[in-house]
Amino acid sequence: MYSDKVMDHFKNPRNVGEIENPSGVGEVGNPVCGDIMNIYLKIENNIVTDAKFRTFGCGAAIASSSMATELVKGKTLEEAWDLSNKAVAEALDGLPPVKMHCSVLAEEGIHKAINDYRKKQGLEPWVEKNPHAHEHVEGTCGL
Amino acid sequence: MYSDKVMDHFKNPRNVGEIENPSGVGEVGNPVCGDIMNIYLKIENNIVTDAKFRTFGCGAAIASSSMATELVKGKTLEEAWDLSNKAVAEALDGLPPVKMHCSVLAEEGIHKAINDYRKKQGLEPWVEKNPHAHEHVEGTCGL
Amino acid sequence: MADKRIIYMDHSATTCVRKEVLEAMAPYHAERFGNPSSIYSIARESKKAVEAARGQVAKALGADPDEIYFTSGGSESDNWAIKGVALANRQKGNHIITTKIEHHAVLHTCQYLEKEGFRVTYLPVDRYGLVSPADLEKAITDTTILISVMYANNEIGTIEPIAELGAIAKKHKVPFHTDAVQAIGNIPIDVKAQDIDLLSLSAHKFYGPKGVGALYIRKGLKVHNLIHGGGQERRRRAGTENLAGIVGLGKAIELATADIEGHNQTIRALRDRLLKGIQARISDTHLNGHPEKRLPGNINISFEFIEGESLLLWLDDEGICASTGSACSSGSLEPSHVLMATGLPVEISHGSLRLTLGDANTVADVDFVLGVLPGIVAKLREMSPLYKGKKGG
Amino acid sequence: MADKRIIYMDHSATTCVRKEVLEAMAPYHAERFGNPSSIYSIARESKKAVEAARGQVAKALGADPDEIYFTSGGSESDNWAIKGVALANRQKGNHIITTKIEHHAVLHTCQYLEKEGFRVTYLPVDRYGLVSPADLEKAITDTTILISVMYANNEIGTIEPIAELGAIAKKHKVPFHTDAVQAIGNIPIDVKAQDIDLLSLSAHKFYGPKGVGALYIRKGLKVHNLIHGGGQERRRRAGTENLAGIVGLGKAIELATADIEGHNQTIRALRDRLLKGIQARISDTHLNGHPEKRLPGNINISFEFIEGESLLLWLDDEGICASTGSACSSGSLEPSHVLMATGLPVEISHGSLRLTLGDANTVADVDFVLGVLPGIVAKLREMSPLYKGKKGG
Ligand SMILES: Cc1ncc(COP(=O)(O)O)c(C=O)c1O
Ligand SMILES: Cc1ncc(COP(=O)(O)O)c(C=O)c1O
Repeated sequence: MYSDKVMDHFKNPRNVGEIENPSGVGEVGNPVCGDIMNIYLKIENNIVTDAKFRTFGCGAAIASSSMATELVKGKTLEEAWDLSNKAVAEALDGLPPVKMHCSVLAEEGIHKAINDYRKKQGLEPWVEKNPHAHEHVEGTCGL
Repeated sequence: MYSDKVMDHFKNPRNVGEIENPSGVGEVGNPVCGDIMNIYLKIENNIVTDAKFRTFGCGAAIASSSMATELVKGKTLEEAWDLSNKAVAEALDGLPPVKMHCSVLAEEGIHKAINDYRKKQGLEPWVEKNPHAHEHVEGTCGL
Repeated sequence: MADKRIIYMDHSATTCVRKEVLEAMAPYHAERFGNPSSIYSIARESKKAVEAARGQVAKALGADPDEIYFTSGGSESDNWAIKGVALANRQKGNHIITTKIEHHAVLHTCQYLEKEGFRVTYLPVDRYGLVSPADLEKAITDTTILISVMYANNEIGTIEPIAELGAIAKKHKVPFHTDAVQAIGNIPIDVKAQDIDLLSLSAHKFYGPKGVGALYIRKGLKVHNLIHGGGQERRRRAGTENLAGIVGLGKAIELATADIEGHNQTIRALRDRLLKGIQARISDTHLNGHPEKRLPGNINISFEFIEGESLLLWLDDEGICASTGSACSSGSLEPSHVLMATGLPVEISHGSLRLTLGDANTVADVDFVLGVLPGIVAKLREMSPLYKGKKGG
Repeated sequence: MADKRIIYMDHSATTCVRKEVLEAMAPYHAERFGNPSSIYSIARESKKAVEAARGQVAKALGADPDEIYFTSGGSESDNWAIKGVALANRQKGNHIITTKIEHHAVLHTCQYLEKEGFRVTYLPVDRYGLVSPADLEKAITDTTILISVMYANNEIGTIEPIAELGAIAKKHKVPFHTDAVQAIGNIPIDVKAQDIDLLSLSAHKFYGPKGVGALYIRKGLKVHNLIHGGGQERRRRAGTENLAGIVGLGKAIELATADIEGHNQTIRALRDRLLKGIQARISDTHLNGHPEKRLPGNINISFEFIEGESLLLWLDDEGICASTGSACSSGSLEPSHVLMATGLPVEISHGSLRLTLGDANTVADVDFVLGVLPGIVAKLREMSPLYKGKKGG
């Protein structure tokens, strides 16, 4: 069902935990849907210097959190913002169609964390380019 | 499907053939139904002294003809008339429900042969006691 | 009796499971038995095995794997195809076209739908059992929602002009189903080239296990489910998969379609030897079905003046397994509707014998049958008042 | 990985085929393969084998053999029972009563019938999953034509008061169907004493093969056919019989019902050891289902703050096969409708784990699971923002 990459990130999730005094936090998902992700970012000089997560969810949710936090580390904020759910899924060698919403959740978590940081900085939050994309993803809970 | 007795009478049918100058002949059945029986009786002093048959039909039809002709031999005409299809079937250790009509055909063949004889003798034909009994037998062709 | 040689010539009724097929199935009973819907590793192996079999079936038909749905056999496939399309298209119309010579799985399903308010046209066939494409085209109306014509007939072996019929159905945009239960392994099938929208098959007709079959449904076709429930078969056919059976079906269809032409040449040669031998040795016979357009292993021949069941019983006594279109054999009241549709007189239809040859039959089998059959026919004719009548009159 | 020990605790999903069953089936693939409808000797042996299996099933249920019809499994049996009774009784009424916790084979069939103009009442259950006989009686109206309540639930193991429900159905002269797929071998069944009119079962839940089941239909009951066609199963279920499968079903049910009490004691002891062990070692759990009225091998327990699929993946990594009521595992969008019906909060239902023990499980298996499960739960909780929240808050 899952690729080896997904299983690796599920079984050995990178970046589990919290960052003390994070620059930005993104909380997404809903326990009713069976998925919650909390993404913590440390941002220094417009660079994501650290990223951590806590996730309640299935194998794909955990692997997506792990991969997404890996991918944003070392990136500029703009690059991190542009990380799409597809890029997360591809980095995991694909996700089953019904699990694509997990990668969407990871994208949203990163976005929320970035905008949380921007707000704290007194900056305008960035606007989702494609805010409804995930509504069309098969397997979304709908809540 | 068939009892050993049926198979024995099917494979080694008794009394196949015709009687020269028979006392009575009974022709029953219909090729469209897949069953025709011709029963030939020799009757002397009110006793069935010989009985033969020719049959076009299934295993049960052939076995019923064989058994019925066996059973009437040596009987008085009254006894022969009283031979029921059930008696034929029982003597064969039973017939499958859908094949009971074959034993009915044998009973009818004997009856027709007896009445053929009685008519030739200028006697009133006997009346079937239960002429419609076989209509209720499962598997009757209906023609 | 126990060590008596059995000569099996009833391959259209069912076949034995071929050794390679049994071997393929073996691990899926007690070892790799996981439910394909579960997520742990042994279950994922089950899922893979089901998908591999789906690929094998798809390849044999020229279909995509996701157009193949596993069922419990030919009858379920036929019921699903016909009721499924009919019920899903009620708002478009209520007219179904099929033929007089379909298997009961199609005919009785259509008769059931007639009681439910559908109108069914049963196309006639010619004396050889062929459906006429012109008749089909004439029968199509604005309310026609389904056409179902079998690929090859199970009794008389006649092969229908499916590609032609399919093209007509396509032209009129009516979904086209074919019951290909007897065709698999005997006729090369390409559902796309032949414009087939739904196709039924059953594993036990080509050396696979009994109780498993498949329905091909062209992508995008609207079909109601027949068996509702769990999400198996992409939510179109519920029920825990018959895992070993499906694996067996996959292997069997792969083997059956690997060299259809080679298989046919061998079987046809045997069949022709048997048929010519019978015709040379026995008088007053009628070959039923088409002289050329017929399944390679099929002989259906009527012997006048005798009845089929008693013929079968004698053949059985010799170890020969065969079948008949006589009503008497089945406990049904009417002789074969297929023979009737070809115009064969009823009384002659009672004397029909079907011998269907398969991969294990040999020249020795054929010659054995040729050795005993004439004597049996003669014996029964001797006993028959009809024969007597003819010879006498 | 290849030689890793597998601990199978998903017996409610499916079981392996027991050795004696496989042995019973073996001759019917390639040797005694005759079509039971044919008349020659090898086919008559097939027919006998089918009838022997019918007798075995009948005996296990307290039914007459001619009240047993073989099908392709539990889903087909459920579909047949429900659609068959509903469609045969349309002139009497259009109301069906079932429950909220039925298997999808019942629920989705009922939902389909709703689209076809039937009205369905879905009875609620209490927090343990029990249906109330009083609720049933209240729901019955003049137009009620069918009641269908499962014997034992496949997820939470709750055993329903079938005899009581059956008596109410009988009093109101409404046909009573029960899906006994999970009950066979775990609960003594007597269809006459329990006033059951139709009963579904499936061989692969009691160490028989997948893809074969049966429907008991009380004599005289009006039921439309689901699969029309040939005259098999006394003209009520068409299709060449799944010969080997039916033989396997017969053997399996005979073995499964030979000593139900003994079987239950063994399984229950193992189950209770596992359940108590889990409850002693892991905090914040909820046992789903009834504390006593439950299947002997069933544990369904929710672990707060974690999600079931990731739990299963970790268990699989340890060779443990289990299942969950979390939506995430199945690709469906909603968590178990059964857990929902018992009133369990959605977020907790996501953390449910079903372990269903079977005849091959041992104390060592139980202790192995007890050894690894707490660590897995702890690891997932550590990662969970919900757990963090709770501990923090
Ligand atoms: C209670 C219940 N009913 C019906 C079914 C369906 O049976 P099958 O999968 O054999 O069709 C199952 C199992 O899948 C079940 O547990
Ligand atoms: C042409 C045809 N269609 C359908 C069927 C039904 O297949 P099954 O018996 O596998 O249900 C058969 C054989 O029995 C057949 O020959």
